Amino acid sequence: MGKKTMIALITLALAFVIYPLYQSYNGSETLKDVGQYYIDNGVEETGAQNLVTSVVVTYRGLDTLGEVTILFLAASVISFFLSFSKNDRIKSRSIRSVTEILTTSTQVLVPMIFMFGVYIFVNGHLTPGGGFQGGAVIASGIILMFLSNPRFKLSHKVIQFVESTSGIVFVLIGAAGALMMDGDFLSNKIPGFGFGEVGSIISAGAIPVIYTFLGLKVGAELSNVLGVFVESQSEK
Amino acid sequence: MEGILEITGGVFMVLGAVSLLVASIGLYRMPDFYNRIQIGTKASTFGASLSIVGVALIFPGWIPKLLAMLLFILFTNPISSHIVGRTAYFTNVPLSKRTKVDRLKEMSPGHLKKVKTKD
Amino acid sequence: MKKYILLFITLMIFWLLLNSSLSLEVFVIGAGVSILISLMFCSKCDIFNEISLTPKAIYATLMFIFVFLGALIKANLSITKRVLSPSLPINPGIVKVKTKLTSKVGRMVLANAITLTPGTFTLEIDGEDFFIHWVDVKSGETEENTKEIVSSFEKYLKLMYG
Amino acid sequence: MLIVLASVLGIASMVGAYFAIHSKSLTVAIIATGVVSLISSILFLLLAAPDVAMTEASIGSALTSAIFFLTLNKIRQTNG
Repeated sequence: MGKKTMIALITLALAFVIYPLYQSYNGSETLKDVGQYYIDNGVEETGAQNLVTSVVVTYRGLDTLGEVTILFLAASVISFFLSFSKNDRIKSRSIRSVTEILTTSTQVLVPMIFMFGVYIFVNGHLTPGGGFQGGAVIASGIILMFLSNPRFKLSHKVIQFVESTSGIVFVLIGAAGALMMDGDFLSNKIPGFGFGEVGSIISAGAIPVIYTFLGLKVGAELSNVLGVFVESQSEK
Repeated sequence: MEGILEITGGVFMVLGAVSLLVASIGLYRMPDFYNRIQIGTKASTFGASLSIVGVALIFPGWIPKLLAMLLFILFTNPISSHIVGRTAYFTNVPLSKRTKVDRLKEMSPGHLKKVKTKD
Repeated sequence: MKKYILLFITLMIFWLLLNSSLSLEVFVIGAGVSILISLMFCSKCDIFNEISLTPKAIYATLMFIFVFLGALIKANLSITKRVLSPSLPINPGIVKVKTKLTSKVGRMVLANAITLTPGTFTLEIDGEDFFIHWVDVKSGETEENTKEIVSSFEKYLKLMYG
Repeated sequence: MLIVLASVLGIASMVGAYFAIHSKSLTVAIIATGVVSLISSILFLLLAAPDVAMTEASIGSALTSAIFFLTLNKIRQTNG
């Protein structure tokens, strides 16, 4: 029996096993208790128009802190391993000259892309999006800068400063919530942060502030990964 | 009044879709990479713009965001296709046999100067 | 100084379009972010110095937009005709044209406009020479092609950016 | 109507995944992975999850492809 026949037989067998499962599956019509709670009380309790954000930043804020930590660890490990190859790096490399259209348009496009990233994370509590998405958009602006200028180098000092400062501020805001709201770590109801009307840009308490720092942190980490990759390139 | 706006918007969106359809037929029929990229850029930009105009007529509240989208598409699409086409030419993607003239070949190779990055 | 202000205005317009709101908070936050971004990037945004905002330039901009939209529609009709006719009537080729524009923005806008209109597409820029892939080449002469492809846009771009 | 669109997109992403696995050239494979993430971001949008769709579009098709290309370049240099 050929390999292909075996594969076909295994696929058929799998289909026989899975089809009954698919047949008897019916999706849940009602939400689980937790989901229903978020929908009923989310807007009232957090003031955020975008329910996803209120879950990500407030109700499950601790998980978000974990996610950011994982991203930080990934970025650190990548830069750690790629720094091994730095020794055999050639001091200069030659690249085909960049087209004039790209260098000209980058001067307009990169600020616009950064603005768009900032828009996404500042409006995270109103429209879809938030810190992670905005950070990724900012990192894609950095790709454009690398493409348009072969001599471009990320300043590691700036990246590290932005990254660590925003991480610290994120935790500090969470701790402030814990101190002022009797034990609610990462609560968004902190006195001093604006609680405007639901749907306006200054609303939802600490959520926009947290998302801003989250966006800066994610953007800095992803840019750092890219920068380390580009720096480790060499052409012989 | 609202009905008229919605119908015009629908007409614009259908025109955009037709333009995208023509683009895909063109992608299939054209003989080489450079002609394909021609069709790709133009018709997709035009189709996307028409669809955006259609949406703007149906939902007037979204006009500012749609305007930003339209400007971004009109600005970035030609740049990306210029870069893709240029890279294709300099990595020796062949031109079709029907090509009449190639003035770029006459250029001295000196303009492809390489840039040294200092460390 | 001029370039900072122009980049700031561009970013601010973009921000207001995205937010589609004119409330005070949106305005203040946008202004703050725009100032920060313009300070961050304006060491390298010299192209904004080339933009002039005289009435003549604004008139030229409006005219350019009209000419460009007309050319865009014409381009798409002719391309549609070519694609759908059974014999596929194309004469592709790469031609050379010359431009008198010296400003970087003007050249970029010209290249983008060429890419978006009748069967033409900018392949390479080298000094004053533009190398253009054309679906319907009539001759290899630089002067004729310049007249046909470039001059209708160049007239207005010359006024806009010098 | 929606289910037809979703099925077409699903089939398209399966074709993309096939190319990503079986194509001879690694460049084509990387582009195919980018296409798969782009299509899945549209599918997320159809499933009413715009947040996830935005993340998928920017990270999956832009950043990951860029990093894959950089890695490919690096591998080619070391292997000559």
